[in-house]
Amino acid sequence: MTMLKKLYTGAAVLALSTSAAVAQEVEVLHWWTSGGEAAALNVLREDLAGSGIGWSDMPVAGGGGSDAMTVLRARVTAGDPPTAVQMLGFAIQDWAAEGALANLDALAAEQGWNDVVPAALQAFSTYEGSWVAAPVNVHSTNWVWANTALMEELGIEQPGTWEEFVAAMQAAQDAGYTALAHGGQAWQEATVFDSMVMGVGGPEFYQAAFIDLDPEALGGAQMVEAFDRMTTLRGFVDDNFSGRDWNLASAMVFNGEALFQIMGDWAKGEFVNAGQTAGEEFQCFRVPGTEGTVTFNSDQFAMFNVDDEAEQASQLAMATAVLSPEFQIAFNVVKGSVPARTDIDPASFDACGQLGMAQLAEAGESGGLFGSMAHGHANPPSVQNAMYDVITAHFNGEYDSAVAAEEMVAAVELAQ
Amino acid sequence: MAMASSDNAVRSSNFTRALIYLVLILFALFYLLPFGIMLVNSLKPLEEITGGNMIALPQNWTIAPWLSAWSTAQIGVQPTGLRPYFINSIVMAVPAVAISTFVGALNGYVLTKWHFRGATWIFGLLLFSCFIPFQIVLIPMARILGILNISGTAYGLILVHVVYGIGFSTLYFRNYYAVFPTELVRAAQIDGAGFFQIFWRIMLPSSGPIIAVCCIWQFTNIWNDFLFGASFASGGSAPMTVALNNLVNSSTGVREYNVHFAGAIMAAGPTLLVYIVAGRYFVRGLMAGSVKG
Amino acid sequence: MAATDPMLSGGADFRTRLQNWLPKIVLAPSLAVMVIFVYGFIAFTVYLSFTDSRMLPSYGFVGFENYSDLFQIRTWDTAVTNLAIFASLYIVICTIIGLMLAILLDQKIRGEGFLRPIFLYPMALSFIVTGTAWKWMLDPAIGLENTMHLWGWESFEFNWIKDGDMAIYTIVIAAVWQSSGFVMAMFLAGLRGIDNEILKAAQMDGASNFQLYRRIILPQLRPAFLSAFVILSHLAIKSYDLVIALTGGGPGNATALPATFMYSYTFTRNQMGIGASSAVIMLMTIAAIMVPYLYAELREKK
Amino acid sequence: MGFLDINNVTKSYGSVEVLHKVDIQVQEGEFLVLVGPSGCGKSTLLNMIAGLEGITSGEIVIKDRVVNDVQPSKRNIAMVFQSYALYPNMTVGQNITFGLEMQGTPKAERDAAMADVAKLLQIEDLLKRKPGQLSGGQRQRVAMGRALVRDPDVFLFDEPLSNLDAKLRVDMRTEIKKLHQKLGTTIVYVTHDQIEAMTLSTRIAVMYNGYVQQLGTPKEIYDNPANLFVATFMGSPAMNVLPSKLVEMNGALHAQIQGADGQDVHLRIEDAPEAYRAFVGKDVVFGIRPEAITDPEGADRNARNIQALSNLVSVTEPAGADTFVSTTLSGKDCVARMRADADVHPGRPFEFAVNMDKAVLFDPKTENRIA
Repeated sequence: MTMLKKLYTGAAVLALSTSAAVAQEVEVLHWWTSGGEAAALNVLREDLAGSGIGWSDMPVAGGGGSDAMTVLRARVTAGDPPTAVQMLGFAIQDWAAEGALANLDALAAEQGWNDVVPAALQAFSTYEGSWVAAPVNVHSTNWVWANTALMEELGIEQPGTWEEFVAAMQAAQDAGYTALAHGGQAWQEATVFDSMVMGVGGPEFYQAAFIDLDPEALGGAQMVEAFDRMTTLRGFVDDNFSGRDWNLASAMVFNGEALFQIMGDWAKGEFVNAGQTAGEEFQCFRVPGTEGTVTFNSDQFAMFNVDDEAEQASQLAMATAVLSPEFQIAFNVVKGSVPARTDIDPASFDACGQLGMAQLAEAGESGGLFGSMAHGHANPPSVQNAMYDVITAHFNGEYDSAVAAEEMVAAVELAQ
Repeated sequence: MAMASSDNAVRSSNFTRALIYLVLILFALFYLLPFGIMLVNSLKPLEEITGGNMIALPQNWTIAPWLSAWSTAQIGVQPTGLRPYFINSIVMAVPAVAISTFVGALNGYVLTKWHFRGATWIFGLLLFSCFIPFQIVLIPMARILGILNISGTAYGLILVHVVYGIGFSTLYFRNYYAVFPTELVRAAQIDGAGFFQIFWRIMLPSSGPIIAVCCIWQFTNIWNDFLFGASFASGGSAPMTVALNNLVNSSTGVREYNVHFAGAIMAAGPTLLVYIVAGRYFVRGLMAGSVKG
Repeated sequence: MAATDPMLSGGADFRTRLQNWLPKIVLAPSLAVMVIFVYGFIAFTVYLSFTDSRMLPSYGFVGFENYSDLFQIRTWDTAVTNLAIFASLYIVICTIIGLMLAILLDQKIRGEGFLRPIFLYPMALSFIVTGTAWKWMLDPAIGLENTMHLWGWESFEFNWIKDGDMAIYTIVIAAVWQSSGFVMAMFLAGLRGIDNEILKAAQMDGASNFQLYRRIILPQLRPAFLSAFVILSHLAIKSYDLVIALTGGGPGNATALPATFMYSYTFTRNQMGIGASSAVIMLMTIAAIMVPYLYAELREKK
Repeated sequence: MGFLDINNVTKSYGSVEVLHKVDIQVQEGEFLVLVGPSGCGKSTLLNMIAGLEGITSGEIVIKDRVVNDVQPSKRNIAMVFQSYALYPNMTVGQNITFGLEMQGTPKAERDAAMADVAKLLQIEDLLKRKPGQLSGGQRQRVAMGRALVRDPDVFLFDEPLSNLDAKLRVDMRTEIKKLHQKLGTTIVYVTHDQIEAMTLSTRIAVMYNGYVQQLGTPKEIYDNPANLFVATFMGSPAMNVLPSKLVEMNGALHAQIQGADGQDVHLRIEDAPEAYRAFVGKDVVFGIRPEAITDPEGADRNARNIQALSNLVSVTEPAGADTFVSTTLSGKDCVARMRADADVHPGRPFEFAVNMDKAVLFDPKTENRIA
């Protein structure tokens, strides 16, 4: 492995020494190509342009970033990595372990990142104690999005417990609505499952099952119960859910066809785009049972090793810009997520955003902030996808809950 | 070899003929359906799409989605539309098609007209390369492009497409030249023409149909490639398919289906054009060799 | 078939010898490129399949562990079964439709020049282009089912893409849509190449149209059948973007194919060793089909 | 030493030898025809002379120069191919001058040479056309023009007439012969058609199975075939070959054959060569050409030994100038060639006149002529 590392770095030096002759520029690999996201990213681009740094854009959309990661591997193997890459969770750790990422410690110390970024987030931004990535945002995934008008029509209060949640959905179904808008894609099912595991067993169980990968937790009674809850939810989903994109599920909620959607905070953008306002036409609340905890994922810009000094300088400039309050606000307001810094003034955010920020800070302090399994912040991709296989197979009726829990143990073992 | 041989001896009654036309038209509709949906919906405003029937004609015709997809849609951080990527694709596809076709022609010429011991084996080796799944070549290919120092450039992408195009282009030309009269080559040899003179003066001028087939095939494959384009082109030089994917597969935000469809048709434009314009040469070229196996 | 053979050498002058070597020199770069970029890479993949590679290639030897893991993964079973279903249906249906259209088009059809490109054009489009349209058509809520309902056929049901047991057949439909026109072109070319006198002779012999096709014409299309089979089987084994565009492998993993499996394990799941071992199995399958074909084809040519 | 020497040339593909020690010397101005059934090696030999195929062993010498390792274009030869091999993308004029162009002849000279040849072959008005627009005979002329324009030492023809219809073939045959007489060039001509071979050649090499069976003038080949193969291959209708026995009766040798009713028929042989002695009392093959069996009136006046043979006529085939009459001898169909007005009827016995001067005997074991 070290041999390989040297090879790659060697090639990188070679490649970069030829390309650095071009003006100062950052090449950014990302998958934020939708209108809002790209516009937000443009804030970053203009910021850098102000300091004379060019922006070479390299968007690769699709597969929730997996296509971009494939491209990244090709680029690194070619010895020509992009300067900065949008990354999630464990990918940062994996690349840092390969020795491919630059050390940002000096900048972090200068700007006091340690004090403003929550510790649970830092776990992903640092490798062996050194900063290697600049966090952009924190998405929390255990949200329920609800149609206010429908709740009023059905006489539903915000549910506080699992039972109330089920009762509310039952009411909606009885009234002929789709109770739960859901898109049948593996990652969406896993997103829901995150909250079920957290709701059933709380932080300890979540830690044991998803982070420590303890076989007893994975195959235990609580896991079976979490799967049972998935079965329950399956009963509230319409027939046509398979393969549906999440934003179409969101549309079902804001169009008044469906009552709830369990989805990360990026769903908010859809509601806002549809001209709705948080707290008025639609509501957000934590998935019942997971209050006080936040399962999150965080987009970060990892900086790749470069030897050219000018290039390093532009990396540092980019990292600075990413963590600047202006960009954190501009980006996160659009994206629906909350800033990666806890010292940002919430005034520019809407109701759900402010709620999210407060809860994030709270969970950060109480130890209730956990990386989301569904979004690659709890375990490595091999394990994560092995879990996907089981969860989605169970949700599609291939396993009953007990078998699913057993399969979970087997699949995780095979993937490790 | 000419189309005139369609003077088929098979006769049929009027009823059968009506039935034949019916079947053919039904299939034509089946083939046209997906494209029709794309076309119809690319000319509708977004509200009509989200509310209405997918194959209903637009109530308010609009070309705004087309304009947007071409020049203002958000592909990356800047609203450039597909236009710059269109040019990238052409810059990449034209040389790649030309080179792979030319190399295939030379190979086919050598393999059929200058047969030597082991030539059949070499052809077998070349041919098997058509069947390699491209996913497995990504990592080692990236490494080699890095060593050659053309990673992330159009040259790199052209090289990749040429390399994996040679198998098919050689197959086409070999089969075509296999039935090309060897006596012509012999006559030219006696006339004093050398290896390359025979190729330029005798073989190539008679290779029209198969050049058409090979170019159509290569152009379609190279233009439509996504995997290599995404992996081996850096942002600014990304081909059309990568840009289209970025347009269509963006993760959040309102899905502007009409713009997506307009962009998709644009991305498909050149290959469609090639098939429609050169399609008749396709059957002719296939007849002239490649299906004779 | 040899125009010359290389036995002219010995005392020949330099130019003559150069002429004799030229064909080999011309072929050499292609051969070198193939040896590196195809066979070298295949060897590399085979090697990786015996290593503990995860995110990037690594060279710790683990023997057959990846293979034994591979065969324990349920998705791999699904992928292989799916490929068997998909490939056989795809090849058979494409061949039947392609042959039928070719025969029908060969009946001196008015407007052939108009119909032919319509049958052929799907081959020009990638599924990145048509994926969304296909998803729409297959989706019961917006697609065919909904349209039929709007047109008053309330009981019409077409929801295969949502059904784990049926979804693979929707992949077949889309794949057939894309390639059957191409197969048609190959058969059409084959039909046009048949000597008309043979057909006239057969009619003199009193053969009915059906007999004419079954006994006289189809047997002569053997090369076209073979070419179609080879091209279709390689397309089937390489099918990737079609699945990604239509179902993303879902519902669940119901439409996974070996190509999507390999991509997922190699690039998404960071289990490059297992990905490589699945690639090796795929390559072996391809070789099992192709090598006998190539052998037979090339030996005949001598 | 000839003008074109083929000295002990063999050709092998791998371990298979397809030409065995071919040895032919061609004199300047000679018209040599290589004739034989397909697969006999005649085209391979021609290609070796042309330099299109390598020589496994032996030498080919043109004008005292060993050309084994000389490029086809440097051998100063020209070739006319069976399919004419006209370059489809060039006009007739370009086709004719392509060789000169390749040799770097200046344009003016090329045009002059082309004009001469076009005049000679009467194809002046075709020069601007493409080969696809020409008839078979015109293509044939162009192909010859392409060869002529180069003024080569040796012309090679590879079955040049086989793609023409019967009438054209005869016309072109005459034309080739005229050209040869006019220009006096050395020609090696491959054909499977023995009539072409007979009519055109000054010498014929009959080939079979990779061996030259016989090399000689048309008359030698026709009258004194070296073996059964040459005897039956050359001539149309073919020579009658009948199982027979050589017997001595009344102090003279006789060929004993069986008539249609199974009766023995004895045909006396005069001036028998010494070699016949060794075969007395043994089986031989009796060979007689159809034109040597006639009606008595039609028999050759100069013949010294005409034997009468009475036998049943099975079929008569009037062919205009001649009538072919079949009769069964030694259990085989035997064809006689008679005048058109011969009074012969199927199903009736007839008195045949056999010109024994023309009769030849073969050893049934070696199939060689006994001489």
